[in-house]
Order: sequence, then structure tokens, then C-alpha cells
Amino acid sequence: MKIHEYQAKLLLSQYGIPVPQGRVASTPTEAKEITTELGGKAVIKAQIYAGGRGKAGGIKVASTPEEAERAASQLIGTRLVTHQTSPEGIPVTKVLVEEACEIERELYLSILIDGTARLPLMMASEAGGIEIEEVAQSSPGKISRTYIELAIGLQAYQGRKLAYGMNLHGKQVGEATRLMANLCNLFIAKDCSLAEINPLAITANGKLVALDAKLDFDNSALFRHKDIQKLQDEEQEEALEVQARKWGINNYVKLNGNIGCMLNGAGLSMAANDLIQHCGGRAANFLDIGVVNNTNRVVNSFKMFIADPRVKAVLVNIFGGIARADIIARGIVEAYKQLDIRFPVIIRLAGTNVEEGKRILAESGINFIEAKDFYDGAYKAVEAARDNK
Amino acid sequence: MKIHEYQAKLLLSQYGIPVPQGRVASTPTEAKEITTELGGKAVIKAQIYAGGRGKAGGIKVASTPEEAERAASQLIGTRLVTHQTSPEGIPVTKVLVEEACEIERELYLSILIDGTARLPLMMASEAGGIEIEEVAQSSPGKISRTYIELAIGLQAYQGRKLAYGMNLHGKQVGEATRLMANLCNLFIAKDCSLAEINPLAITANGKLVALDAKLDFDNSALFRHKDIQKLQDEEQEEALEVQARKWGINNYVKLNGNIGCMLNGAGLSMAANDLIQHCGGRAANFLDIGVVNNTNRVVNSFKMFIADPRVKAVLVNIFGGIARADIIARGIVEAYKQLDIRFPVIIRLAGTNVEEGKRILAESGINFIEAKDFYDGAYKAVEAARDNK
Amino acid sequence: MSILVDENTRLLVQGITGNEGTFHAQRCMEYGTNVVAGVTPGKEGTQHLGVPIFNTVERAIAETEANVSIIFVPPAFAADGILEAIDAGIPLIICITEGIPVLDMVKVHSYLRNKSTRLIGPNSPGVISPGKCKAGLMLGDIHIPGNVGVVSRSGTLCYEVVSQLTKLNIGQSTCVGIGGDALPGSTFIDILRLFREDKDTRAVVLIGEIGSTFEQGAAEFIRNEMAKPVIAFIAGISAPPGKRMGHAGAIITGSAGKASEKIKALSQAGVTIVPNPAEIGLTMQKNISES
Amino acid sequence: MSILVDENTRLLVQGITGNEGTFHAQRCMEYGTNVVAGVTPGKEGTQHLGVPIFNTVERAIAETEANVSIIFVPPAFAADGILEAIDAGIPLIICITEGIPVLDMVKVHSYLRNKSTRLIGPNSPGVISPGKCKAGLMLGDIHIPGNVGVVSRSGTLCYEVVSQLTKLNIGQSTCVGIGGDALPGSTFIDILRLFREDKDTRAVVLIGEIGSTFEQGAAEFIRNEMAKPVIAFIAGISAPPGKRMGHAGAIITGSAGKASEKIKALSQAGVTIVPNPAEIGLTMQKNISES
Repeated sequence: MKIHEYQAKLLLSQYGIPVPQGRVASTPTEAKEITTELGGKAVIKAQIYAGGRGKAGGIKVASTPEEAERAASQLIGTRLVTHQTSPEGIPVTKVLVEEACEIERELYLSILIDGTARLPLMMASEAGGIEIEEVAQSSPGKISRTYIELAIGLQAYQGRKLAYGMNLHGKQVGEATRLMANLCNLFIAKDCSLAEINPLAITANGKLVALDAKLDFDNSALFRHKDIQKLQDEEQEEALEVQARKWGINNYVKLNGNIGCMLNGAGLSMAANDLIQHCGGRAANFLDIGVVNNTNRVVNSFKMFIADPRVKAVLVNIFGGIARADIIARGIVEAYKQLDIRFPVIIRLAGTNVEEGKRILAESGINFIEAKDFYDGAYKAVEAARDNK
Repeated sequence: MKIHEYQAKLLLSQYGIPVPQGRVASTPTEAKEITTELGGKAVIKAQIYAGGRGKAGGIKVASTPEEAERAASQLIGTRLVTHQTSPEGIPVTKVLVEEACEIERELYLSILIDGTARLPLMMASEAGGIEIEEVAQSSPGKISRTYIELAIGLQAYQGRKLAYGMNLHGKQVGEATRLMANLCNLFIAKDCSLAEINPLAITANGKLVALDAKLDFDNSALFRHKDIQKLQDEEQEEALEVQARKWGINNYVKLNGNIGCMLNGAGLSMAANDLIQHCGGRAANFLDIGVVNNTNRVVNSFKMFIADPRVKAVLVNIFGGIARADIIARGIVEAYKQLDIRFPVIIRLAGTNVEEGKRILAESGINFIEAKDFYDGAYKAVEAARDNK
Repeated sequence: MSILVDENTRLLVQGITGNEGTFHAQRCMEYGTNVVAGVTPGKEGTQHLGVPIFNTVERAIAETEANVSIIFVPPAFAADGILEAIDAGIPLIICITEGIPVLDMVKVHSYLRNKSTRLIGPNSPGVISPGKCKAGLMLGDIHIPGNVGVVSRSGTLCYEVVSQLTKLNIGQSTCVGIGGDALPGSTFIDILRLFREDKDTRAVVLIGEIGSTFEQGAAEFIRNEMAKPVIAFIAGISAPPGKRMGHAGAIITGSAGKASEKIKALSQAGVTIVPNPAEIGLTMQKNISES
Repeated sequence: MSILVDENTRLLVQGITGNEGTFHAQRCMEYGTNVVAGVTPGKEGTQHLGVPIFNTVERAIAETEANVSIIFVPPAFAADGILEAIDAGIPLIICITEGIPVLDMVKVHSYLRNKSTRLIGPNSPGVISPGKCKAGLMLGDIHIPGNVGVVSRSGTLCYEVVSQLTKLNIGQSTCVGIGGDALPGSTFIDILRLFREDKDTRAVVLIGEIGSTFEQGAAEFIRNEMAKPVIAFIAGISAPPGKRMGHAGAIITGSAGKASEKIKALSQAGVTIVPNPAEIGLTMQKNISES
């Protein structure tokens, strides 16, 4: 789960990490007031769930409160398109109004989980302010790494190593070491999947400050962080994906095609999408129905397909394991009863309780296309979508 | 470092562990007032740095506020002698006035560091209320143990294992598991060397409550716990030992003999005491002078010997390593200058800068007995003490 | 032979009294798996599905000599369940639970490092050695005994592949779902090493997907240490970069996580790549008849 | 031969610029020890006592090939220093620092478990192989080369014993102070095992004290795995029960911590017990002349 920069900075600040002075504003007037509080000058930063704001015009410098008001009014209410967003962009509803710091150097600091070592990994670089992937490619020697062992936590010597790696000296070494320890505490206490400060700036007076910050959270751990859950801003996400979640479908991703997919298991779902592409079509979505205990989620999946005007045909391909073919079948019948389904539906069922599932479908009298296997399902779905244009 | 029961219970309570209602009282009147607040009945417990209070009359039950006042007045201002104290006992200056809980069962729970596994060890038993050493001897099967691995902390399954070991059932299992996790947090957060709840009571309404509690702290870690340092009650300790600490002598233990000892290193100090005993004498103290950078601590050691009226002779046996023989010698000379030394002093110096040390002593003109080796020193000290009676 | 589970498996089910635990324990028993015990704290002394229930894994092993534990404990408590099983010294744990917090799994791995226990999963569909033992969610009757080993990150895709093999009368020695999580207990390499040593396994199907670098690790191992033929399918070639596809293991992180990179690495290691997921069975048939 | 340190030792001093670090590093150099580097964060690029100073242990090893680190870092930071040295992969650490918090040492031991580094101390007086290398606080000139190994929990008592041996012209192969703390990095067993393998060591003096059960562990090892003669002195026979005597290792915990119990265990393992600490040298002399 993502959160906004201003929310990330509040969390950093709670964990003792210095951030620039400032507050979030929802209106140009507020932005003006905050700028006045800050002494008349400010940086106005569009709050969106995507990077690349600077180049896209999402960050503006104001040297008077009026300029700040104008800048905020140019951002709030618009949609910002960056190289990380879809072509439609993401709506800006809030801006962060911050003091303009005088910066000497820009560093990089982050923590994420390393899948190979199976430990949190802290990375630091003297080359901050740009995307770390570029640094990793162009000058990998500029990135220092250290693993965080749970038994000992982040030790001071590790902090020093990274601080020296960032080319820090004197008091800044201890300051950076404490900052790293704090970031580590935050990462672990809040079950982050990514904690990134980029740039970590050295100001003109030699202090370290988190000039930009990104915190992502482990969705599987949100159940124990009600405070973080509350931060979610659904306006920033794909409307269809938000809707899917509300209907209990947690693994839904909007894609670019026209074939609605209801599948089970991430691997089979991806493979089905691959197969659709192989057959010359494109999936409208990735939808892993997960473990179904009742028919609701199946019905809701069909609601999703109806809500998506691009959908010309639907492929249901379920290989029952935890999911049971009979419940899926019952759900499809229920969906046909409750909803006005106008697109062709291709169904392939296999696995747990498949005989019962097939019987239910056959006896229901609903109008569907049966597929005899994996390939047949994808092939027929592509054909049906083409014919339904 | 030890603290009082009432202080331990405040800490437990801060860490979410249930303790009986109550407060500490320094006067009988206060005890009466608290008893009134508690509803008219209370248990009055003498606060001393030693166990065995119950059998020694240090715990009294009062069924009216007046009885509480009387009980408190019988305890405050007296010295309590238990099987764990010296024959002179320990002064009682405070009593803990607590609600009288109705108890169904008494359990045992503790954490300490296991030297062999090099990990904190949590122990639990259904046989609480008595000394755990007795349980360990008579029915070791009644003690359940689990190690606390730093990488994972105390896990719920470990708590359940101990809870089942204490013969708990139903909701009490989860309650006990949470209590154990809290005790573990306290132990680690405050650098305890021992955290013991004995008895951990099950009240008549089935709740768990820490009826008595003992917390000891790692002296080496006190530098990072100013809050704990403040709790130290020097009235509870041997006056000579408190005095030694004030004079910068941290490793001083009062013993029963009449030969004052100034030694360096715990092992050599113990061996010297052993040797004195072997020669037919008894040391008045154990005194490891530690690392001496200047003469102060040596002078202060002689002040200790003068403050102890039992001392009939003094043995100085220093084998220089970190400690330097020259500084020790200078210190002795200084002590002779500043103080009125009336007992014979036997000196054996060896190790780092010994030649310089011997020269300083020889040139000082002070009156001392030189010992040529370890045995000679102990032998002459025993002889001198005998002659000085 | 076969790997991990067989006729000597004595299965313990952690979380047996829950809905999923009950449903799948019963299916395993119907398949012929020797389910010997269940663990549900607080229910010691009772029976469920005809097997004794214990409060702790330690007690269950002491009383029943269980040697494999399958875990159906809900995600918030699953890591504790895995740690309990490790601590009790069981040689093999198969964790079915999906959605365990990543930092909980970091703890598990830190604890597992010095231990001899093998962990499959979490988010694993389980393990089956057809005709001998089923310890997982898979439908028993799509499997037939034979000489092809199957190892997969995905559960349902594994079923699909097995059903393709079985339709062509190609039996399986053992099918292992290593699970789709970011921090699996066992990776492809661990399972390939077992298949290499297993006399009954003549060829292996490896089913990978986008995200992580486990397939690259497998490629390295196959090139250097594996003589048996391996065919592979990598799911997610059509996935757009940077989109989450179902579970953490499927985030595309850097170019190594792309399907194309994985296919390249495996192909260079001599692995036969199947581009069409509907033709995995056919490819294996061709492979076997050629060798 | 000798154990732990010798003419090939390249000594790194952590905390070299502090008072104690400076004083003792200089004494070690005067003895002939090859001190190659010092570590003091923030002072990289400078020299101290003629050796280069580095910010980190990693850098010091990379630049100077140091293979032993001796630690004089103050107690609050010493565990971090030990962990840094372990992480840098140095084979031997000798930690002199006294008064490290016990829970810090629990961390160190948890981290050390999977590592190949050997830790001596904390609260160790150091290690000397007379005539070859001194890495510790002991006075070099009370030692002479020879064939008796000395291992002691106490520093000063160890000096006392060595001076008794040297006066009788009994030389030492290596003298090891394992330190008086409750959680030492190496125990008697670890050092006895090294002495067993060392050709130059013909007999061993073991100096124990009250508290812990390290002496019982040593007794077990000697009975089962040690053919060389061992003589032992246990300090604290006159100590009253339950009194703290100087450091944590000397708390009497249960009857196993008592001097009498330790003497009993060692004696039953065939160890010659010296009751009088002034006669350890004489006892060894007798022991050697008899064998």
C-alpha cells in the first residue's frame, strides 16, 4: 500500500527523522496561509501516488504567499501525468507546502526486503536526487549496502559504514547513523515494504533532512496497522481496482484488452493472460478470485465485468484446489439471475468438485460457451471478443 | 542493582502486567489512609532488599484502617531480620499497602540470562509461592523453560507452552501469554538481570495478578537507564559498601574478618582471601581496586579501612596489568600523608611498573611491611592482625 | 522413490479444526495419506476427523511420531505456527497459509538458518507423491504415479500442467508447490537438488513466473549440477511492467524479474522452454520420447 | 607452535587512540607484536603510534591484512565494535573491555553463532605466546617461552600463576585469559581443545573461580577428550554464598557455582587440584618432573 509524501514525512518525523517544515493544503488559500507561516517562501508539491513530479511540473517554487496560492491553484483539481502514471494521469487534490531549504548535497537512503538474503537491506548512496536504478546501472560502486539482522538490529558500525559510503564527515556521521536507526525502527514497526528517502539532503548549515520520502507498506501486515490503513487515498488508484477491493476481490489489476478474466491463482491467471495474448487477444484485467467460500465474490466479479465498458467477452478458467468448482458454478448461475449479462461467457472448470460444478451449469439453463481445456477456453474467448465488436 | 517490590510493581504495571491495587506508605498514617481508599482492608508489606519477609513477620494483614496503621507502625522504623539478611537485619522505612486478593492458585514466572545458552531464559511453574530452588530440587518436572531468541522475540507458542505447563486453561492461556510477552519486553527494555513474579496468582475470579515481584538490573547497563538508577535505596545496603561506591570503589564486599584487603582483579582478590583463610586469618572485605589512573582511589581505599573498626591489619597485593604498580605506590604514600594510619600495612607489588613502585615506597620513608611474594603477603598479614589484637 | 512425502509420511495438521484445515485434511486422508495428529491450542484431548488433537506441536510429535507438518493456520498466526514446528524439530513443514506478513517470514528465516527443518511455502499448494501421499490442496485424481517431477511457484498452474501430463499418461514422481511468496522456505534449487538425487525422477517440469530471481538461480544450478532434462514455462510474459499481479512474488523488480530474462537464463542453461502454457504436457511427451 | 597468537599475528587495535588503547598497544609493540592498524571512527588517514588509523574494521583489514583484533572500546560501544569485527570476517577477536551490558553480549553471541570468528573475552586480559606475540595487558617480561599452557578466567591471578611458573623456570606455550564475564566468547573447553592440538603444549594450568558452570564443562571435556595433564586452582573457596565478588561471573548461582563443586568435578576428571594459590607453580613443577 502506498501513501502520500506528506503522510510519509509525518511518520518519519514521529520516528525522529528531520523533515522540512511545512503542512499539507487542500485549497490555494490554505497554501497561501502556510506559506505566510513559513516566512513568505515555499515549495509547493503536488501529492500523488507516483514519482516523476518534478519534470511533470508538479513541484513549484513560490517566493511570496500569493505565488504559492497561484501555484496551488494550478495543481489542485488537475490530473498530473508523469512517466510513472497512465496517460490519463492521477488527480491532485492536495499539495504539500514546505519551507524552501538551501541544499548542499543530495544523498540517497532506503530500506527494502532482500528476497535472496531474506533480510531487510539498507542502501545508501552519495548520488541522491535521481532514480537509484540509474545509479545502480551507471556507478554501482556508489551504492553501499548493509543487511539488518533481526537479532542485533541496525548497529552503529553499519550506520557509520553507510555514512562514510555517502562521503559524510565529522558530526554528520553520528547524525546519519541515528537517522538510519530511526528509519530502521519505522520500517520494522510499521511493516514497510519500502522506506526511501531520496533525496536525503545536506542543508547549507550542514544538517541532514529528508527532502522527499516514499513509504510503501506490506499489504499482508496491514491488519495490525489500523493507523496506516486509514491513510489510504483511493482517489489515487484505478477506479476499477478500488471497486474490486470493495467487492472483496483483492487481486484485480486493470489491463489494456477487452476480455474479462475470472481465474484462480496468480500463476494460472498470468498464464491465461499469456495464452490469450498467444491466441491474438488481450485481457481486460487480471483477476485472481482467490479462495471462495460462497457465491458472492463470483457474482461481484461479474459486476466488475459489467462495470468495465471495454469487456466484450468473459473467460472463466478455474482449476479447483482451495477454490471449489461447484461454488464457482453456483456463483455464475447466481450472477446470471441477478445481473443483465450481455457478453459471451466462456467457462472452463477443472479440479475440486468439478463434476458437481458442471452439473450445476448444465442444469441451470444459462447461456454459456463450454471450453474443454485451458487452450480451448482462451481460444474461444479471443474468438468471441472479436465477434462481439 | 536491586529495587523495592513497590517499585518493581510500578514498572510491571507500566508494561501492562496486572498488579494488586495499592501504594507505598512512609508513615502509619499514610498506611491508614491508603487502606481506607482500598475499602478498609489491606495487606501491609515491609519494603526491604531481601526475601523471606513473610516468615519474619514483615507481611501483615489488616481488616480495618486502624489495624493497618498499627501494622505499619510495627514495621516502619524497625530492622527486619530474615534468613536472607545479615543478623542485624535491614531497616524498614516504607511499607506497601495493597488490596487483599482472594487467591485460587500460586504460580511462578521468571526471566534471567542463561550463561550456557547465552540467551534469556523464561521459566514458569505451577508451583509458585515458594522458593523456586526448592521446586527445582524436589520436582524439576514442574518447571517449564523456554529460551528467548533475539531474532524472533518471545513467540506466542512459547507462551502457550509455558501456560499449559502451569496448568492453565481457556482464556487464562492467552492472558498468561500476553503477560509473558510484556515481562519479556520489560526485561529487555530495562536490561534486567532477573525479573521474577512469585507468586503469580490466579485470583478467585480467574484473573492473573503479580502478587510479589522482584526485578534486578544489570549494573553494567545502568548508564543507559537513568530512571532505574534513581530507584536505588542506599539505606538497604551495607553502609560500608555504599561508602565504598561513593569513593569510587565499585567492587567492595564486606566480609567477616579483620584483615583489610586492597587487591586488583576479581580472581586474584578472591585467591588472596582464600590464601588468608588458608593461613588461618579472615579478610574483612573483598576489594578489587580495578583500573586506577590516579592515586585517589588508593587513598579512598585506606579511608575505607579506617572507617571499618574491625580492621587490624591491611594487605595490599597488586599484580599490575591495567593497574600500574607505580600509581598504587604513589597512592599509598599519599594515604600515609593524608590519613592517620595506625594498623600495620603489608605490601606486595608486582607487574607493570613494579620497579618504579618499589622505589617510590622505599624512598617515601613510610612504615610498611614488604612482602616478597603472594604467600608471604597473606602470611604476614595474618600474623600482623593477630599481633595487633 | 519420490521426494519429501511418501508412504512413510506421518502427517500432522496445524490448524486442523478450521474450515480449510478440516476440508483438506479430509481430502488428504481420502487419498490415503496417513494423517496422525492435529494441533489446535486449547483442544487437546479431543478428536477431529478421527485423529487426536494436541495443544502443541511438541506434544503431537511426542505422542504420534509425526514427521511432516502441514499448516493451515490463519496468516496473523502462521509464522508462530511455523516457528513452533521448527522448534519442535519436525523435519518437514509445508505451509499452505497465504498472506503472511513479510517481516514475519524474515523472522522465520532468521530462526530457520541453523536448523535442519525444511520449509515448503508459505502460500504453497502442497506436495504430492502420486499413489503414496498427498499433503496439499491439489486434487488427488488428476495425478498418476510416474517419473516426471514437477516444481512450481503457482498452485493452480501446477494443477493445469499435471492434468496435461496425466492426460498424456505421463506420471509424476512428486509435484511440489514452492509457493508464490517473496520469501519462500524452499526455492527451485532446493527441490531440483532433491529431484536430482531421486531415482524415480527422470525429467522435471519447472513452472516459474515473473518477479524475483529464483528462476535465474535454478538456471545456474541446472547448468552446473543437474544432468536430468528440465522443461520450463514462465508465466507473465504478457504482464505489463510494474503492475502487481496477485502476490508479492509477482512484482517485476528490475529487469531480472521479467519473464524474458528468466527465459533467457533457463534457455542458456539447456532448459527446454515452452512458450505456450497449453503445450507443457506435449513438450514433455516429445522430450521423453526423444531421450 | 602455540595457540591463537604467534609470529604471524597481524594485530589490529580497535580503540587505539584512547588512553588504554594507546598505553597497551605501545607495550605490545615493545614486546615485538606486529601491530598493523588501528580503528577509530573519524580518524582515517592519520597515524597513531606509527600505524595507520581507519574508520572501519573492514577498511583496516582490506588495507593491512590484519588477522587478529584487540578491542579497547569503552563498554557502551564495545559490543558494536565486536559485531563490526565479526562482520568484517576477522578470524580472532580479543576483547579487553570490561563492563559490557549482558544483553549486548547476548546480541553478540546470537550473531556469532553462524560465524567462523573466535571471540576471547570480553573482560579478558588478553593472550600471550611468550617470545612470539603479546596481545593483551599482561606484563611481557614475567613470561618465558615453554611448554605449559595457561588458561584463566581472571587476569591478575593468571599473572600471579605465570610469575610462579617463570620463577621455577617453567616456560609457557600460550597464556589465555578468557575473561571473567558471565557470557565469555570462549570457554575453558574451547581453549583446552586448542591446547590439546598444540604440539608445544605438554601440560595445562586451568585457573577457575566461583560462579557459572564453565569448570564443570572443562571437567567433562578433560575426562573424555584430553590426555595432557591439567592442574587447576579454583578461586573463591573462602567466599560466602550469595555475595557478589567483583564481577558477574562470580555470583554464586546454585550449588554448581560453588568452589567445592567445581573442585569435585575437576578432581573426578583426573585434574590435579592445587588448594593453595601460592603453590600452583610448585605443583606444576612436581607434575612435570613426575611425568
